[in-house]
Amino acid sequence: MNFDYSDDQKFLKDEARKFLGAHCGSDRVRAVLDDPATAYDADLWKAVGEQGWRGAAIPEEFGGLGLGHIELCAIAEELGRACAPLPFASTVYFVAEALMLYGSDAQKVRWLPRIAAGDVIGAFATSEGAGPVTARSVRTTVSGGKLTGDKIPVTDGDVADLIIVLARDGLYLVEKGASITAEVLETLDPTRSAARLTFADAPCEKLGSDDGIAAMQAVFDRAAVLLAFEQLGGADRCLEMAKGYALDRYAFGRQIGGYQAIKHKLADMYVKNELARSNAYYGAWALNAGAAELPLAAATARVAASDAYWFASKENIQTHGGMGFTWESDCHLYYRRSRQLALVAGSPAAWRERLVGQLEMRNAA
Amino acid sequence: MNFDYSDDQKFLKDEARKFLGAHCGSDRVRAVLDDPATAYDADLWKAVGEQGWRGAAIPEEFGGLGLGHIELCAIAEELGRACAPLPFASTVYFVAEALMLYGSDAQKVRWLPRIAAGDVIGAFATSEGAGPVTARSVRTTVSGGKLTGDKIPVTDGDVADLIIVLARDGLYLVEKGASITAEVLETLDPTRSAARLTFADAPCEKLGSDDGIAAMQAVFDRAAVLLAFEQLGGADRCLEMAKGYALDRYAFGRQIGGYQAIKHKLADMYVKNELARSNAYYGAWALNAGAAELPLAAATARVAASDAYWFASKENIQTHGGMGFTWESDCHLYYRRSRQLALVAGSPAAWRERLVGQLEMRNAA
Amino acid sequence: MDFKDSDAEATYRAAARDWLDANIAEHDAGHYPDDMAKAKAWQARKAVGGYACITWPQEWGGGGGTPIESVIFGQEEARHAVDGSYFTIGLGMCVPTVMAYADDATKRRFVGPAVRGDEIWSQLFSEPAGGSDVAAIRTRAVRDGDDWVINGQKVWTSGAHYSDYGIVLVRTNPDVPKHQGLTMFWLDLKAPGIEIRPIHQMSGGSSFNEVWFEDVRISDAQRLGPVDGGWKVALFTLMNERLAIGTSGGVGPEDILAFAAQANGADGPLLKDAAFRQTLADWWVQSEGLRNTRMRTITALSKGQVPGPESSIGKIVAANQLQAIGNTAVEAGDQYGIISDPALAPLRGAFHAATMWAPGLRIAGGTDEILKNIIAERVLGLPGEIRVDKDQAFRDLPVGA
Amino acid sequence: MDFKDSDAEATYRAAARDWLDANIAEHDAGHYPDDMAKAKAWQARKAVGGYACITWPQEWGGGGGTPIESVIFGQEEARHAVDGSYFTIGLGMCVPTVMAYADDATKRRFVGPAVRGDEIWSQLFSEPAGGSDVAAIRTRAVRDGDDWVINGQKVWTSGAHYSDYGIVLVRTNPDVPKHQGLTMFWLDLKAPGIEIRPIHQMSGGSSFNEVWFEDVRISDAQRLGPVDGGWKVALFTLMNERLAIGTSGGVGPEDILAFAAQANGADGPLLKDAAFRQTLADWWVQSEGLRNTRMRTITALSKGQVPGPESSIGKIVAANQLQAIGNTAVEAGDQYGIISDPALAPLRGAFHAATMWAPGLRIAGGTDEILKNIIAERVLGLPGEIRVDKDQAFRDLPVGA
Repeated sequence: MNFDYSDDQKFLKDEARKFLGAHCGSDRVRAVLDDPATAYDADLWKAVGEQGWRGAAIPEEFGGLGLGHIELCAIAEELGRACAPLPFASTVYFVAEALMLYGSDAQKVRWLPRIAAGDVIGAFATSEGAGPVTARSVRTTVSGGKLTGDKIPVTDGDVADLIIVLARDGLYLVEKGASITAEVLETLDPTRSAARLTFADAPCEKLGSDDGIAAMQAVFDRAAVLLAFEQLGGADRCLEMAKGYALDRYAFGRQIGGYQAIKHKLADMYVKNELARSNAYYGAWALNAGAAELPLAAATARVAASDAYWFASKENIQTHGGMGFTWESDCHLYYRRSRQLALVAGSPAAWRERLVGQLEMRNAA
Repeated sequence: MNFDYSDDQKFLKDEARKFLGAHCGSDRVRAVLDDPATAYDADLWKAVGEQGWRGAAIPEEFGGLGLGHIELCAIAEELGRACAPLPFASTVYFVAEALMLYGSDAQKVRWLPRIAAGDVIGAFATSEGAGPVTARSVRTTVSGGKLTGDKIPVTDGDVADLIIVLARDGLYLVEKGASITAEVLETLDPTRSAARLTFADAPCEKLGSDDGIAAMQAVFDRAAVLLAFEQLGGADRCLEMAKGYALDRYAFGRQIGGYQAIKHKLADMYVKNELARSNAYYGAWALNAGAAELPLAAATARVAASDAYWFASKENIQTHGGMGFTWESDCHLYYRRSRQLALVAGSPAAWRERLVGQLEMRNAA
Repeated sequence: MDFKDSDAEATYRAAARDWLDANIAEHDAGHYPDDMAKAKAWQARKAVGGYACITWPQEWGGGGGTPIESVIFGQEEARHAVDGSYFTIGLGMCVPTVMAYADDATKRRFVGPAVRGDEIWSQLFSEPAGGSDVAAIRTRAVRDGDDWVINGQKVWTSGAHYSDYGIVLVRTNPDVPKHQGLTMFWLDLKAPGIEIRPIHQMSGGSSFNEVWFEDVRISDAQRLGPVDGGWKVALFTLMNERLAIGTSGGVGPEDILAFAAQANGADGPLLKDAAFRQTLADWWVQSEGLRNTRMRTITALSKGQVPGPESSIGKIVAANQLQAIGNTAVEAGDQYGIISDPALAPLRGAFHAATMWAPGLRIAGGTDEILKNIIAERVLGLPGEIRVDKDQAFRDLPVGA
Repeated sequence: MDFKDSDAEATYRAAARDWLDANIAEHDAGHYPDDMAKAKAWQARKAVGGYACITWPQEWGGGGGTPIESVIFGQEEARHAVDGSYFTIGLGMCVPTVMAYADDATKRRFVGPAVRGDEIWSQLFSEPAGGSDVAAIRTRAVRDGDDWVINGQKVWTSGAHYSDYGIVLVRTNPDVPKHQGLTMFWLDLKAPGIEIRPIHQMSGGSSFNEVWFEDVRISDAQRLGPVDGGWKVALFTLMNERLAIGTSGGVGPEDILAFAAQANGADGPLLKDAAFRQTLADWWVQSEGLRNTRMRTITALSKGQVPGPESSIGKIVAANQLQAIGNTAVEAGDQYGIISDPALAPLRGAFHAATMWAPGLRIAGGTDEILKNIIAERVLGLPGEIRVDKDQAFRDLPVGA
């Protein structure tokens, strides 16, 4: 038994941290934040591509590194920690995973190597408006190989080359093209791009089975584990920032970190982060091992990580006091990202509901 | 506008506190706690009767003092503070209120003076098992003037002279008698008595309309406000105990009340108690004024008071540390009572649900 | 427990209502949160009617009324969409300090124009190194003949960019313990050497400013209270702050109730979701609790009592609730919830704005943690924090990196 | 991240399982929480098999195994209903301290019988005046020739009423700061002058005791560590406490899940109530988080690392969850929820018992507040509390009323 990263994985993770430390300082995140015309950091995206991270979990036969999902989790943790302004999740956790799960050999051969090589940005388009995505909420249809519908929001939809779209009768691959209109959306996290995509008879290709909702959920389960590591990385960074400030800042002649209100706030953060880490590890095991426990483990990891990141990001601001409320402080980058990550694969409430549903199914079995 | 007790009411309240200070120390509460054969403190019940408190809100024409419900609220607050081991709530908040609300003149003339005089203990029997009381959960029936059913738990059911029973087609008055079997129940709060009552063709008399659930709820609304004051009194006493201990107890050479963890815990208690007090006052106004806002105000008061008392009673134990966990400490008397009061008119969750239902009705109107 | 006005109160309310009906119409009703000219005109009109600074003596331009009359007028005025927030700090905190500590000539010069809304005042206490620790002030004033020369920086100064005057707390003696070396002055915010820079908040806007002092010269006649006796003056100002605290603004239970009635849950409207209902009930209970607590405060005011630090509970509860309500509505949107565009987000983005603003509300005017300390110490009588800085000279105190 | 045993681990597990199957059957399986004789017999049998104190050297009666083997055996043993709680404190904390600080003769006398379950040990540190503040010990030991004479009172002593021996921390010098005047001894709990009185808990039972010392005479040979050097010995003991911390016992998410599937809500089974489901999910996430954190701890153990104060998180989370789960199930009963009679209450009253026991669990072995301090200071490196008692003589420290 070894419930930890292996030494090789730790090395990879350390290298990723060093790389992002050098290439993804908060100035880079802010550059995307401050410029509404910039969807992501293109230079960083290219540099990350050169590291091969996008293909970490893609088999070598499809152009990836074939390392496995634990390695991808390690990378995700560091990307989350750096608050990287990249379409990494859309491309790798959603689209590449969907292709590996449901793609025909031809589809895999066509797309996975290009994703691994960095030539393709992906997006996963499921929502059509406010509220959870359900069989009833999906109005997008396919007729004669053409897809028509209105998806909002689609994370990275404005910059995506390949969009996997949920229609009434399944998932479809749609390539960027003239039959798609993109409208960029104003969101709580401008460091990540989102768009409304309107498809008007867009040429498409079926991906997997006719049960689109089930397929979407299977992709979400996989993405949830990977997102949980991004959330965990972000939450850990918030704790680190809060701790640093609590040691540096003096009030009434003492470090504020010496006051129990701050000490216990940070202890609460630590507890939530450690529970989230442990649950994320279990999710990583389930994902990597292809275990039947994945849906329950993914829900557990996602709920824990969403809770930890929300708490850490908001109490990090509180620990910083007035300074934490300024634009110039990095605190709000993490607060914003915590909202983006908590919602991009469905809300925490929806995942809690799914978690209990899984327990019911397990007990009924 | 005067959103406070009047000077007369304050005087009454002060007198009640003095009286209970002299006649209802924790030794009296413990005497009931420690003796399973004792349902309530009979001497105190008699003494309280001599104060006329049971008739505070009963009109003079029916033998009461005719003071009003604000005065009864003031008394309730002190009874809660003293953790009084008495069938006061059952008799006064439930049964007398039900009679005043639904009784015929004959029923009022017959029973209210005897309640005010202290000759009668009442009980309000609605529950027939685990879970909220609903139209579906009631199986008790009346046929030919005889009531048959199984009520569990009935607070003070073992010592009641007059029981108001919820049957399928309304509320009924049932007098103590041979057709009723009482089995005393073991509960979380042995300072308050509860029983399972089995009615086998018990002679009964209809009270009010055929809509028993609506009538029960109307009684609960009135009782909820009065119970909120008992809860508030208990919660305030817990804060006082916690504060006293925090000032007396030293750890690491300092009063534990000087540590922020304790300071903020007690500040949180104070905030909850003050919100509960303000909401209880509003409920008292609605009850006393016969305002249409009563159902919403009662739900608001009850939820706030249940929350405040639970928090205060459990964190009072925590503040006391190991000492608070001993039988000899009074902390657990309040912890137990907080559970009894939170459930006796339906659970906090049920009241939250009712509160939102009231908001929906208000908005639909 | 009675919500009804007394006869005198009812008479006052009726008169106020009549006056408002007559004057609001003329004045141009409607919502104008960012129109200072209209706000000033309305304040001037109120002064004429005796409704500006209702509790102040008439000789100073006030209404000579009671606290409860002030509350009644406030309730009636709130039925119309007028914005008095430009004057809250000046009339609630600064000018009362001037009235208490300045000489007659100064009072005659400033009080009237402030009451009439002609001149707006700011309070300049906070500094980068002293947020919660207000007395940790480093801005220096050095005596030069009959003048003082000020250098340093203030921060979190609400409304400095549109204010005319301010009261400023500065350090005049760094060689004594920190509370003993402070002095209060009033000053002209247009004076040479003062630079006002807006602070860009994480929520996007700029309600607050940094104010920089570079060799700002003021007369000793502008001093409020004794040299090195400013802390007592500041406490007087801050005591008035508590009375000036209003509601949080932003979204509340009623807003999310209305939203939930039409928002999609997984299985019908969000309002039918039992989990949402439980949470909504708790918010309602909190909000009603605060509303009813204000009723109790007004009752105390009407009896001539001065509300104490109890009112600190309001902001703790309201700010945390604002953050929870904002975020709950955001999360209720599921994926869509991330969209903050007012054209697409519910209630024109108000829940999203609340999510971004609430972190500031939990800090401004006393953090959650400071307010709990105030309740614990001043209401409950628990021991104060151990003060390592009490007896040391200010210049010897440890400071952060 | 791998849950699979290594080959060596799998072999060990198979052997342990075979041994358990063979020996449990003979021993009399089944639940016997209050049968000390059976518990002792089982401990003796484990000692013969090399499964008592698996990580201890074989020369001291241990198994000479690895921490991971100890965990594996624990997992396998947990599949059978045996109760080792009588030995937890002795073998987890007291005897290791004896092994570290006593002379060879003493070790030879006591270690073997303890491993075999013949003799049970208690730890006597806590006092009425020193709960969280362990070092605030007032029980005095005064030197008398080759002996010491002990007077005072200990409290919260688990299992003292069935124990044979104990280690006791006493004050030998009140004239120096409090951590410097303590000394540790082992002693016979049957010695004259020792009186053991059970503490009646609010939950009804009596797991703990008060232990009174009246002129209890012990030999200086029973001293563990230097005179006035007992605090360092106590820290050694307490470090082992962390490793001995188990799960909370009591009810957990699985229990309330099973309960909710059949409990009445207002509108069908409680498990179908959306509000309950949200809360249940959070409990599940916490419990799984703790379970998986233990996996990480075991991994660290298996690599030869010593788990640090991180393990403090377990009790904070578990104790508060226990209180919440207990009370939620109680409240779910609505009026009926008050009934605690095991014949009527769900799960034979386990939720009610949890509600009454959890307040104690939040205090025993370090309160929530102390554990958060430990995390903040020892894990996160935040400053310690200001210690007014550090440099004062113990006898001059302020004490409560």
